[in-house]
Amino acid sequence: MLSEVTFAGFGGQGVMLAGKILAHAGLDEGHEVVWLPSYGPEMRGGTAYCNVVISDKPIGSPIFAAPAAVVVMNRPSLDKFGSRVKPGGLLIINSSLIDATSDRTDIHVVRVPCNEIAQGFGSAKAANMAALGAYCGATKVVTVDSVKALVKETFGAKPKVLDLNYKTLERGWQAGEEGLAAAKKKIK
Amino acid sequence: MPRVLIDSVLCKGCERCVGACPQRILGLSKELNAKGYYPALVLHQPRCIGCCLCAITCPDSAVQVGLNGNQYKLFEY
Amino acid sequence: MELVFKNTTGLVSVPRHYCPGCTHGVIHRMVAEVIEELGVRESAVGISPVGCSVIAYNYFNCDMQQAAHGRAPALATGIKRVRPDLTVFTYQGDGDLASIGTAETVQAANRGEKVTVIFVNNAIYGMTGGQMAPTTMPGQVTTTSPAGRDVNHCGYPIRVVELLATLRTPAYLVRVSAHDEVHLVQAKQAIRKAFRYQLEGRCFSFVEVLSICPTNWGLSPAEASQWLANTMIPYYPLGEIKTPDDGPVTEAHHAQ
Amino acid sequence: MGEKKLLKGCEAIGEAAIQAGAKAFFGYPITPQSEVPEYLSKRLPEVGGVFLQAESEVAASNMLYGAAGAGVRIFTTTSSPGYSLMQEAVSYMAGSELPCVIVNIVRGGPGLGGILPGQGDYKQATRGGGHGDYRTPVLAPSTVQEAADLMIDAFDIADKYRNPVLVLGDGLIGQMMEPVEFKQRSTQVVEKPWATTGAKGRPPNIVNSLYLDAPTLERHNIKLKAKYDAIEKDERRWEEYGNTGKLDILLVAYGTVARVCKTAVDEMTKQGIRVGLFRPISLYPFPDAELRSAARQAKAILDIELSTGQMIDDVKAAVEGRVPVHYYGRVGGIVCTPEEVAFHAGRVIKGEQVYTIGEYAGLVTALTA
Repeated sequence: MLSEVTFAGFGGQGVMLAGKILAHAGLDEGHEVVWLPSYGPEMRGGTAYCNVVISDKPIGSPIFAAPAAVVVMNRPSLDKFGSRVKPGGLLIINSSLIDATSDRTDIHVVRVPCNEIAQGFGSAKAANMAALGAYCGATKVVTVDSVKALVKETFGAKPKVLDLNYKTLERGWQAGEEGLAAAKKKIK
Repeated sequence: MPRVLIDSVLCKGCERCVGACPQRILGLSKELNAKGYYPALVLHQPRCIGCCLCAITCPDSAVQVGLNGNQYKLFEY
Repeated sequence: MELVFKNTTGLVSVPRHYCPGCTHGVIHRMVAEVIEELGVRESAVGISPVGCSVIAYNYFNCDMQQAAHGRAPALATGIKRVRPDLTVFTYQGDGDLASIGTAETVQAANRGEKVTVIFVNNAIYGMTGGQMAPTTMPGQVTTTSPAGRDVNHCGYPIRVVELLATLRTPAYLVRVSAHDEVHLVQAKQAIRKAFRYQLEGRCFSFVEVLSICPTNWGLSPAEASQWLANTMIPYYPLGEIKTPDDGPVTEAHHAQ
Repeated sequence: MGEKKLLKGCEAIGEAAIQAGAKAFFGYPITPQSEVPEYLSKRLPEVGGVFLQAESEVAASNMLYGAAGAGVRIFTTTSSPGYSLMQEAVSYMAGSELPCVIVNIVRGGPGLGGILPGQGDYKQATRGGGHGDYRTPVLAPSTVQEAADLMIDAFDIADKYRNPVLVLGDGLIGQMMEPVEFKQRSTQVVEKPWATTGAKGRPPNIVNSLYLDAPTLERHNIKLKAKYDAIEKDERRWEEYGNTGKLDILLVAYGTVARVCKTAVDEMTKQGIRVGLFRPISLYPFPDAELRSAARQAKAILDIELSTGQMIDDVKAAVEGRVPVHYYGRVGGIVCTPEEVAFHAGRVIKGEQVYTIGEYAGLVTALTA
């Protein structure tokens, strides 16, 4: 098993946290993991991204020219990363903030309204959980229980926030699962 | 009786002690020491009052002061 | 016969390399006497600088470290922070402390390092052969200011004690002079106080000692003393500029 | 055995130093390693250690000198421009034979450069860096776990030889998170009778690098040389990955780039190419005999660096002209991808002469057009 994903968005959208939770979940399930952030000034307000690799074997490169999956949370991220997805790979687009889509036909494109899902449960701040859920739902790289355990670790102190994140995650998960199934049909 | 003891080997003949002595009892030797300096020496030992200013002002730790009997403490050093 | 003034055990009994009349030797001795009197020779660590007193480590009879030019306060910080039980002092000249090491001096003072700094100000670079120092007097001729220090070209001499006195943290800032026996008696008391404050755990004690350099000033020791009294003291006023607040020592600045 | 924790490289480095018995950290913030002082400012006081943010790297490194001289295990972390400022104290520590550990999380240069990963400090690190005839052992981790392990080793090496030891990472090592397990290990307790701890019941100790007498200084230099000889004999570390024996190509890389190369080796092996990777872990001492032996049956070597060709001189010296040495690198903070490495390795195998820095060839054409 080898899973590579880039989460990209602007600073404050929580892409770093989404990546960290994924990496933690991978570790908890006994895999090798790497979480690699973009760092420096761009983290504050500009585009921020992180790479997460989960594997059964020791991980070589944490950097990849063509990631198997990319989750983009804003338009600049789509422009930057959309074209890089490995053929046959997965592109998850936060349709709440991105009207455009990818015209690539060699990858699976899944549009998930992350902000709207989160907003529906109380706060658009949790959009990153919808994105994380969508990626995990589509790829099943980790189980929903592992992710939930870590969400609890992160937000456990605030029950209301925890509940919101759980629900957003679950809805995102479903959207990812269904979206990928639909995209696969489309490619056929 | 106080007594000024000058180590003529260490002395570099800078004359600071000569200038410091309130009794003007110090001077320089007419003979060079091994390092090529004219070392300080005591010219009138009996007039020494044991104030130690010669020793205090010596940069080369070449002066010590000895005493038989009582010393009048003139100042806090 | 009893010795009423005898050589201190704080110094190694070897001849020192200083020029005739140079007051480094006197200041060495006074610092060593204080170390002996306070009973801290076996817990003292001294730091020698770069300059005429670079090999002070051969003279002090306690553990010594030799520092890069200007960095003695940083070394002192390193030692005192990891071994607060040690009595740490630096011995630095004007080029070392007030030129290349200004940052280390000011910052160590401002952090309130519990160390004692002995600053020997003789208004010239001695070891390298009489070049201009940051403390060289206006109009003073040196090998790099052959027409005399031009304050329009390189500013006025730095008054380090006054500079440090703008800082809130340091405990004890004092300027004394080594040019004659009367002032030496005062200087000794200031050095003793500075070490005592360190032992009390007070933050940063600093003694500037005006000093003569007969060789590079081109004067006899007696003339040099006169020159210091007439030229330097009016510009570098003597006395305690900052003393510790009354009351118990607090751990306000840093806990150890 | 401890449990596996997901840690940033910077945090793992700081924690490993504490596990190794480091009692103090003197440092100055600089990207991309500021997470180390941030972590330690909280963590060191918890274990009774000393954390102090100095006014500059010059001061920080001289604080190390003082504290090391007082016999305490100390370290600092910095990044390229900061390490340049520390050269003064590193040279003095080498001269005074003081042990300490310095981590350089290398960024792009020269000058202020950039904050992204680089390996341009290779020569500075392996040749001493400051003035005078001295060397510092250099360990280059390629994973966060290895960074933690090598930190602990670095303290042991520093104490054993009474010499500064450098751990050379880059922004990737510092910033990435990986699982780390701190192994239970008995940290060597080394007696330091030379330290300035107060001259109680013994003659004074002097920590010093000044020798005004030429024959004495020559003897001191010879003593240091003997120490570096011992280091060169006993402290070589390297890893071989992938295929061995007859090789179409042998990759040579260190640090994070070596990981990229591992992925490239895996991919190329799948395509039936006989390829291996030689990864120096100690950059000084450079494992030259081991590289020579690994290269014996290789048709060519491709040296891969995030610098314009610094380690390549050591690689060439190691193989003594028996194998052609090619070079491919990226600079400015760009990290090459496995695909790039495989592509240029393929060119070498096809018999092309490869000596390329990133898009260098293309850029030069564009600029001169």
